[in-house]
Amino acid sequence: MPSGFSSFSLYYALTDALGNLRDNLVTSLLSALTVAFSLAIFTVFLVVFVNLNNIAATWGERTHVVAYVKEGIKTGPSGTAGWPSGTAGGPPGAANWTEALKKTVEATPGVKDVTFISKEGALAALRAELKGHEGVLEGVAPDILPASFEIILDPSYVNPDGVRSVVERLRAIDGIFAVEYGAEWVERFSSFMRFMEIFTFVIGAFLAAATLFIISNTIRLTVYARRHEIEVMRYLGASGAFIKVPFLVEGMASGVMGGALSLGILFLGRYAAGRHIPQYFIFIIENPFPLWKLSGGLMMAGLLLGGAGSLVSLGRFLKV
Amino acid sequence: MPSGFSSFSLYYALTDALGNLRDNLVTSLLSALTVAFSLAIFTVFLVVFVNLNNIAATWGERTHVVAYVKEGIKTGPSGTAGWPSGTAGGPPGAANWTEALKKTVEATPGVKDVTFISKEGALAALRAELKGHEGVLEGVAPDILPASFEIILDPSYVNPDGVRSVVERLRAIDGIFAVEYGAEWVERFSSFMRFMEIFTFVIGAFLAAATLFIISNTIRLTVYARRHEIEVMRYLGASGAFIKVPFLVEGMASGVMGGALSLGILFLGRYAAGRHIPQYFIFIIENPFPLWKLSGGLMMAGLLLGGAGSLVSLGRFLKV
Amino acid sequence: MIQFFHVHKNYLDGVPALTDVTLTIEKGEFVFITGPSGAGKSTLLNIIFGSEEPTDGHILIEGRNYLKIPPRELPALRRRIGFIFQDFKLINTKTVFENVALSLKVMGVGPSEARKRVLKALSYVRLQHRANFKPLSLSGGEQQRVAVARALVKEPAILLADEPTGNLDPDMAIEMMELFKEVNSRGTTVIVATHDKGMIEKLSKRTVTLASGRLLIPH
Amino acid sequence: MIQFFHVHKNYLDGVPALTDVTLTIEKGEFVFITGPSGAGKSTLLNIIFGSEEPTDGHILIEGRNYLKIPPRELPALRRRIGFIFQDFKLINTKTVFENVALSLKVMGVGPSEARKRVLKALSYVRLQHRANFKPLSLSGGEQQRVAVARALVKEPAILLADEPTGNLDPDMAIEMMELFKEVNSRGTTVIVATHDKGMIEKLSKRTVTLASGRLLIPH
Ligand SMILES: Nc1ncnc2c1ncn2[C@@H]1O[C@H](COP(=O)(O)OP(=O)(O)OP(=O)(O)O)[C@@H](O)[C@H]1O
Ligand SMILES: Nc1ncnc2c1ncn2[C@@H]1O[C@H](COP(=O)(O)OP(=O)(O)OP(=O)(O)O)[C@@H](O)[C@H]1O
Ligand SMILES: [Mg+2]
Ligand SMILES: [Mg+2]
Repeated sequence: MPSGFSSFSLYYALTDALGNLRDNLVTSLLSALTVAFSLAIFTVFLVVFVNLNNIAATWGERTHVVAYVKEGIKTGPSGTAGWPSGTAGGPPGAANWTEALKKTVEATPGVKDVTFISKEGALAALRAELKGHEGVLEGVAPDILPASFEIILDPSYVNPDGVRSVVERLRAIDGIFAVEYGAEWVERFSSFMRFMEIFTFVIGAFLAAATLFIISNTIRLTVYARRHEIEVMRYLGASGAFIKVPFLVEGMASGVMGGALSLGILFLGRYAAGRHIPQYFIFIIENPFPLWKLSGGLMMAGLLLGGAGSLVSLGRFLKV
Repeated sequence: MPSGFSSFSLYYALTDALGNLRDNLVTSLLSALTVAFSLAIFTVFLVVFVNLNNIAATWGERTHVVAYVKEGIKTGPSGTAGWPSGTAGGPPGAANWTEALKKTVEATPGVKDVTFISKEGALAALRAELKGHEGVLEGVAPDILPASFEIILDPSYVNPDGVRSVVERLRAIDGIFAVEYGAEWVERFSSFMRFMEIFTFVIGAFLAAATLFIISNTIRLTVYARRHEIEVMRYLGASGAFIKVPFLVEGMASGVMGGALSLGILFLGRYAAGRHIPQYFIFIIENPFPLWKLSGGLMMAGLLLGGAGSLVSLGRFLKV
Repeated sequence: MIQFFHVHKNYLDGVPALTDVTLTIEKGEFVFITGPSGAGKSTLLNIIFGSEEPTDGHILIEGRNYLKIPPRELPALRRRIGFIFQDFKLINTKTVFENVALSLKVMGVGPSEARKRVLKALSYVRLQHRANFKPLSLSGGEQQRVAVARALVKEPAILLADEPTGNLDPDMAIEMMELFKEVNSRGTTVIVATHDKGMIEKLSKRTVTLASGRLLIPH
Repeated sequence: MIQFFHVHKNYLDGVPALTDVTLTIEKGEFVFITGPSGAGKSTLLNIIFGSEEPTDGHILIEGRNYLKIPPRELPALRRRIGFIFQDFKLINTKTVFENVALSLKVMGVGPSEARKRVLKALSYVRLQHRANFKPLSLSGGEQQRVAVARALVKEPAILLADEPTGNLDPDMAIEMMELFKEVNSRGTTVIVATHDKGMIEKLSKRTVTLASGRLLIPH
């Protein structure tokens, strides 16, 4: 018989692992539950942060840039009455010119969406704002406010540099006389996004470290409780692999079990929370991942954590 | 010698506990670290949520209620020029009347702060809003907009019922002709606050359960690893207390140690995060508690968790 | 006085370890219990010690119905019994001194008196020089003698010894038996389970023989 | 052939357990090692087994320098040695059958052959009826016999037995010794550490006596 690891040994190691799992059912279950809770905490964090990141990303769409259209040039006979108020301002020729300008604006890199606000539209908006005191606007010329384009930026441009580059390009367009944007908002938003990234990373790393520590500590204690058994196996001439494999398999099995349990905990928690949290905010605990990815990921994480935890914990018992 | 628990026994139990702590230093340290990480996770959650709750509370101040002052009655000669624009509208008598009205508004339950906006002030605000197109307002009578009170509510009134009650009371005041408020905002804000409360509670309860579980499991494994020792003590005729006290003391000691360590982990984490998170958002991980409360709380939590964990874990080994 | 009336013991697995044992051991007696491996000697001692309950029968110890004693009184009772376990049952994380001292600590004996008594007990079993060793760095016979010291140090009313010389050389075994005789002469009831026929013959004390759980020579 | 040349062993605590031991045990020999408690018998066996290293001296086993064997080859070597430990070293969470089978599993013996051999070994030590018991529900002597079965089942090249009859009645002890003689007659080198003078006399085999770590009657 060679000193290596025969196929029978492997067979034994595997059946042993299952036997151990049965024998140490309580302990295995407890470490599985520890894995489950640790993974569940981690996942809750992940879910909340992914969701916050997602809304944060949609906030980017609020970054309006307003480009004002130059007065009098080719916008048709201004100051003359007769155009039906409420329709886009200007005769067909002017409309075509506006269309062309809109196309140019839309073609600017970083621009995602463009809405044209005519002079009449601008005035109507003001009138709405003065609700109850529309008197102020009596006799005011309908073209006293300029026409404009409201521009929504591509999310990737919602940062100080990106916005500035778009604004520069818009300013260079013939027919645009002024560009306004919320510089402060952009500044804040982009630093918030940076914060979210770092916060997620820091908290995530911290939780991962804590989880790994807790799991490997749990397994270390399990192994410690069975140090006598390990010693006996070594005395019987078992190779390192023969001793390690059952613990490894056991660790991985309770890790996978933990992953599956964490899924259960998460769904129970989601259900319980769903009954109390207003519908309006439920999105924050909504699972943003495909189910197979979530469950697969959790079980794989449990497997790796359990396996790695076993190997690390076994190290010190296998010397000499 | 009585069968009870003599003073010598107690002395022994305590010195034993310290001896055990020394003997099982590695295990004790590992459970202390487990406690530390669990408490640190919990505290990070708590801090972030307390801080979010705090800003959410300040958002409450944005819930403006605007009460418009009745036209023409006792506000002095309106429509006549000559009053210096920019000063609160009306002759001394009118000012006194406004002061009195303001006092009445301020005295309304739920009102925290009141700012008077004169007719001229309202017009100036509109003018500022129309920046670049002030022409619209040319020749407009300075009193075309009504004077008003901008009211900030007491935070405890920032919910649909609270706001409604304040609005009712304001409407009943003689001299107020209309009250406006952001009903939708109030609705959303109060449901957000409710969400925050429940979310904090649910996540907090979950984390507390997970922490308690992990700690009691760690201690259970520690006790399991020493079941032989416990058996021997019972065979020597040790009373339940004699056996329990050392474990209890040991559990509490490593719990307190864990509490202290978690403080270290938190400050290190705070320092590391502080170097990466933009200054603007640092508030979210800023410790909102007095230091003595935080450290005292963590150590007390460690003590209780360690003690409770030991007692629970010992239970099954002390039967018969 | 320890009295067994028709005591039966079947373990959970259905193994009958003791069958219809009726036996009286007087206060201050010295009794050997012998019989082949698996005869029920340890079971008998464990029942006297209260760590096993008989399946059937009655036991009186000093006139009290032993089986009716509430569990909370068991510790106090055990403090009056010294037990030399067949597998020693030493605590491997404590030193020899601490192991022996533990049985006095449990009784609430003060530190300085305990120290004196522990050192004396260790000198009786010739292990003063091993006081600060942990059990796993002792030879088998040394461990067994620590177990002897731990049982004797408390000056028990009853001494139960389960194969106390299995790991000792003949000279040391005789020395231990002399110790037991001395303890017995000071009033302690001594019950020794042993295979050592030479020892039994040498001491010529009353001997109870078990075979497959039955008393062979009842007294 | 096992050869010791001026072997010394001092434990970390400074206790000299073996002093200048020079000794040759031929392949296929049957040797008793005797001496008082703490003389160094177990230490000698542990050194042969490779679980303790000598402080000084040289050891040749089958001509190989034993102390130069790399640690990764130790398991293979141990699979050729059967060791009956003084404290049995059974795994309490496994049944008797599993405990005995483990030493075959480790060698990679197939399940069905292992089963046959385990049952045979258990019948040799008269424990077939305890195959599915866990060690803690066995009597002391029964546990010791499980340890004997576990060492014999692998048909070792070398059998080390440390006080293998300490918990056995004389008849059973003789039966075990007959087993050892039979194993020895099939070529196994047998080294038995024991206090049992009667046994040593009865078997009249070569006897090595240790006293305080020194050889008393060198051969
Ligand atoms: N791990 C150890 N650390 C320190 N000292 C030890 C250790 N193991 C044994 N000893 C000491 O070495 C000496 C020899 O021990 P050993 O176990 O070899 O004796 P032995 O002849 O087997 O005795 P016994 O018949 O009692 O089993 C003893 O004095 C013992 O205290
Ligand atoms: N906990 C237990 N569960 C099941 N059976 C047991 C248990 N303890 C002992 N037995 C069985 O009861 C019988 C008597 O055991 P006991 O330990 O009393 O024997 P003993 O006379 O002390 O033997 P030895 O001389 O070998 O120590 C044995 O057959 C043993 O297998
Ligand atoms: Mg017995
Ligand atoms: Mg020995």
